[in-house]
Amino acid sequence: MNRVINDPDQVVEDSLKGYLAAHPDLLAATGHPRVLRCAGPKVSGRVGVVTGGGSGHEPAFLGYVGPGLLDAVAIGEVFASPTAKSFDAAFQAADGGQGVACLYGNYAGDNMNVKMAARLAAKAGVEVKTVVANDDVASAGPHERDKRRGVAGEILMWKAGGARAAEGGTLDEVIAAAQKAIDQTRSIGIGLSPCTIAAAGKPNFVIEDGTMEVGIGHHGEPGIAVMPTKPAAEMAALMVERIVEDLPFGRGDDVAVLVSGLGATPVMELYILYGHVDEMLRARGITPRHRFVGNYFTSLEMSGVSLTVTRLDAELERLMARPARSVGLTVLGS
Amino acid sequence: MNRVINDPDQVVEDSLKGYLAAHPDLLAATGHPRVLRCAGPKVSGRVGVVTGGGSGHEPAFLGYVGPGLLDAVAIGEVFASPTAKSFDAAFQAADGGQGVACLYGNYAGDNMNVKMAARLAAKAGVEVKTVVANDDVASAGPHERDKRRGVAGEILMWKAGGARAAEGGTLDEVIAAAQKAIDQTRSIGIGLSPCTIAAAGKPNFVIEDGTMEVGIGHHGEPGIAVMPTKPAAEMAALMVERIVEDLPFGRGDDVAVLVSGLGATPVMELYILYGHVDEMLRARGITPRHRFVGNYFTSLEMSGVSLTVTRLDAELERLMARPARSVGLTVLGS
Amino acid sequence: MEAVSQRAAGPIVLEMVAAIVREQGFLGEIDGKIGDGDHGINMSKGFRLAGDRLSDGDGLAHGFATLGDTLLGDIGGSMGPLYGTFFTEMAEALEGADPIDAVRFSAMLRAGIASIVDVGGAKVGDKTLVDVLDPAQAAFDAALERGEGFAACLAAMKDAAAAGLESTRDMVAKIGRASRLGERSRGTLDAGAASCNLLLATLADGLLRELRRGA
Amino acid sequence: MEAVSQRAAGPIVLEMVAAIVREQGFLGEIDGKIGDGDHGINMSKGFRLAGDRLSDGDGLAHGFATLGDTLLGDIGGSMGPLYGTFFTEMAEALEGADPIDAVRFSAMLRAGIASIVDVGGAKVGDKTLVDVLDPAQAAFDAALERGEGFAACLAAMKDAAAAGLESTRDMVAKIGRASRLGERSRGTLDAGAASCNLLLATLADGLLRELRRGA
Ligand SMILES: Nc1ncnc2c1ncn2[C@@H]1O[C@H](COP(=O)(O)OP(=O)(O)O)[C@@H](O)[C@H]1O
Ligand SMILES: Nc1ncnc2c1ncn2[C@@H]1O[C@H](COP(=O)(O)OP(=O)(O)O)[C@@H](O)[C@H]1O
Ligand SMILES: [Mg+2]
Ligand SMILES: [Mg+2]
Ligand SMILES: [Mg+2]
Ligand SMILES: [Mg+2]
Repeated sequence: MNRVINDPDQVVEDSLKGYLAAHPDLLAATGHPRVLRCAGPKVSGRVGVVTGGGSGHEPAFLGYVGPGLLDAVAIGEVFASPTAKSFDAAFQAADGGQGVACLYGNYAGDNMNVKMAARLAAKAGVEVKTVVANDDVASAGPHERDKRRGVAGEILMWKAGGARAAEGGTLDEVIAAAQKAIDQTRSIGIGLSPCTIAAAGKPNFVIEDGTMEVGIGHHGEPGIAVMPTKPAAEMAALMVERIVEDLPFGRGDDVAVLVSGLGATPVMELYILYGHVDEMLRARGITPRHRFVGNYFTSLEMSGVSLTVTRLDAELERLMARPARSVGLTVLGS
Repeated sequence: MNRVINDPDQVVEDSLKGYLAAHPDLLAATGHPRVLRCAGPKVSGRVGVVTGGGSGHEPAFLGYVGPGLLDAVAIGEVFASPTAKSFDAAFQAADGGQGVACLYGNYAGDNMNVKMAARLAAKAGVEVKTVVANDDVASAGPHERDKRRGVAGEILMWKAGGARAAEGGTLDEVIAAAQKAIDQTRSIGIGLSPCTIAAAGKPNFVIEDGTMEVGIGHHGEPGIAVMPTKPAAEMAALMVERIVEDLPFGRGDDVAVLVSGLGATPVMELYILYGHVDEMLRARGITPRHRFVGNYFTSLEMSGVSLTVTRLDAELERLMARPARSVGLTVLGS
Repeated sequence: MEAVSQRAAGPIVLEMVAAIVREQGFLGEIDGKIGDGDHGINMSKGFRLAGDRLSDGDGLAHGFATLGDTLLGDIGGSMGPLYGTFFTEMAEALEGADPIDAVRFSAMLRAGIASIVDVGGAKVGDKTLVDVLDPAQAAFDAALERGEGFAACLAAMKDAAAAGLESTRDMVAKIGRASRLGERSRGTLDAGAASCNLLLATLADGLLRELRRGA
Repeated sequence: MEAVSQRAAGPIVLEMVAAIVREQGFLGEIDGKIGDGDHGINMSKGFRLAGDRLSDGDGLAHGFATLGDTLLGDIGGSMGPLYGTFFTEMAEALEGADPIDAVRFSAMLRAGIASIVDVGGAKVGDKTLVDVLDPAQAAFDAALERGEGFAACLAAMKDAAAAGLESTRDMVAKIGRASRLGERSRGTLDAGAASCNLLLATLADGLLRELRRGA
């Protein structure tokens, strides 16, 4: 392990200092050291949108705080859920009197901490409703969708929810938009090398060189198959097939597509994969209307890729196109 | 080596397909397979801005093509200069009758190919003037600045030149702005692990785990010192010192700061470094007015960071603030 | 009627902290067999922090409230909310009860367990700390119903907790990290059950001592 | 007056391609000692491509133009522009000259060398292909000035090129990749000089053969 850190137990604190110094136009500190909110005036007269999760996935989660996206974020240790009090503080920071939509990923710790935090917030008079992302098709079968993990599809859920909140939607409308976005979203990842939590000092899982782990989770959770590494075109075919069959997407569908690197994959390779994905989707009559390629949701320095596809109806198309500004994602108004 | 590729000799072709499919709003093909231009109408009535360089540095170079930035780019093999004809074709693609500014980095191959290409273009009636980036302080002493390599500082040179061209500046004015930008820019990198060109199949240099190569080049060129890996705060001190002494920056200066990962460094660590850099600059009375932290100029999956600082006068400040849109860098109008 | 004052019971919280810190290695070790090996670290980090925030003379309710608050505020992951709500709810159930008798203790335990089940959704047999808590509560209440005294109820609870822990050895994990192993999770104690047994035993031992001292 | 027709000289370009492809391994090997070992690959990739684009009956000027064009169009790095401009300029200098005599050959060589120096900026003694080209040109011109025939001039050039290559062995590289090694670059032939000597020797041998055949 050879890294740009100080004390391995302080990586989250240290990086938050850098975030605040680098982006004072987007991010502001709160009374809670593990909660950041959108810079500028406090949310008022509209629904607040919040997420939270473990660190090490940057730009997720805090990189999606900004106008038209998230209002506040709860920040956990590397790969560990934020505390219940952090979520609660994020709710308070994002509350503008119209309630808070907490849009987060399906992990045991996050589920429990959000639940606890919602109770604490309710006692303080803040109404919180939740949407739990479960876009990772590899993490459980189609009949156990409630067991599936949330992965990079969360970004499109945040985009939909954030845009609906910016439009002035009610809490129920924001929740409905985010829920629809994630219901229409499927993701799958392929891992090519493990990553190391600095505080642990060594990888906590193994991927042999020359093999790929299909369906790997964002913390290295085992996937559905380990096989010899395939050419990019075959990786794309495998991923597209699994995703398209799961929803199922069909001829005439408009979609948003997001290809994310897991941290150490050369950017040019993400585009190699995207080229194949685009071609394969179009061959099925599916049209990528919004396209995102880059390191949008990472796992430290893991190498590999994830593919996310969201089916768009008129409302989701409108919400995707709405302007938004953040470290990780900027959409210009048209 | 475990990668998302097909034929290792086709990685450039394959990734360009993906770029064109993903960003039809920003990038368009030209008659030359290794030249892309800015989507939309051809440059007309203003100076065209061009760069070019080897692949593997994405989002550089092609990721900075877009309104307010570059008009066309010549694309080489991985870590190899584009051909003279590619540069020439890029000049033709960017020419709108007012001449072309070619803003590129100081590498032997690029120097020669640009020179040849400028001759070819002159024969076709296109006037080309050049600025050669030499921001890497570690690549030669202060009295041999013409031997220094161009690294991530090129991005700020492109921003200045692209903005000046968008303002309607003459070729000499665009060249002057870009030249000033790079003259006021200093960079230095630290390497923590090597990278592998897919066609070669194994790393062509070595960095021992637990050691860092200070002053490493963007292709793994040897730096000025190999030493045990230091904490992030000491890395920052080392880099800031070297840069500030070289220009020299002083109390009251406004600067743009860019921290770029080399490919495999976790994003949170780039922010750890930025936090220290910001603090150290401010302690010297130097104010970061524009701040960029991310994977802006990479070297495949090399791990490590580079720091770039540009001193801003009123003109450069204005040019940095002008709107621009591209895959790698978007600046919103204010 | 057997009872222990808040104040006399207060120091037991520090004994629980000490027990967790002492057994950190053991807890980590059994979590390592079918989990990710961090249960000892997670628990001792939270308990140590809470211990630092307690002072001499704090009563049991205050101690539990501090524990709950610290776990919820400083420990992410699953242990924070599970044990956090457990102690928070038990503290609330003890509010205004001084001294604490067997009836109150039973109500307290019931509130704590209910909130763990509510937050975590685990059932008996899932190979979690619920497999310690549920039989412990049942044994305590059965003794109480039989008309036994506080001390006897506590002794019954302690035995049932230990048996509950042992029962997890043959279970297949149905929830949490270990559930991914399926059949392979059989044959090992559950880490959360082990920490829970340790906490209940330490609590019972402390109260038994105070009951004896008060008698 | 000794001269060779464009058409008769044309096939020599293919012989130069064959020579580079044949010596690819050797060129790579010496580049590997003080450079990055790709000189053989770079050269044979470009020359092979150019060879594919030539057909029977193409004259020497056309052959050189194709070589120059291919190197400039398909080979990045340094070899593309250096050898590319070399052959392009030589092709232009041969334009309209049929047959080619010693005076024209000298002018051709001068144009080619001038453009390499212009593009690359290397001087004699820098340990590059200029250390082959410069003495080769000087020997050719000296022979011409002494009033010797085309064949004798070519023979003088060939010997000087070989000596020029050998002279690079003791030089310290001042330019290009190998210059970073400083003193350590001494003791090895220069790769570019080796390919350049090979090209000049093949060209001289081909022209000598045609001169003999024409005589
Ligand atoms: N939903 C749940 N309800 C009750 N207990 C649970 C639940 N999930 C996990 N546990 C308990 O948590 C223990 C593991 O705790 P710990 O190792 O600290 O957390 P993690 O599993 O996140 O690493 C398990 O042994 C189990 O007893
Ligand atoms: N500026 C220059 N002028 C003339 N020749 C040069 C120059 N730079 C390099 N060379 C020649 O190029 C040769 C190396 O070529 P090659 O290995 O193909 O390219 P690279 O150095 O980019 O790997 C050297 O041996 C030297 O003869
Ligand atoms: Mg854990
Ligand atoms: Mg654990
Ligand atoms: Mg070489
Ligand atoms: Mg080379």
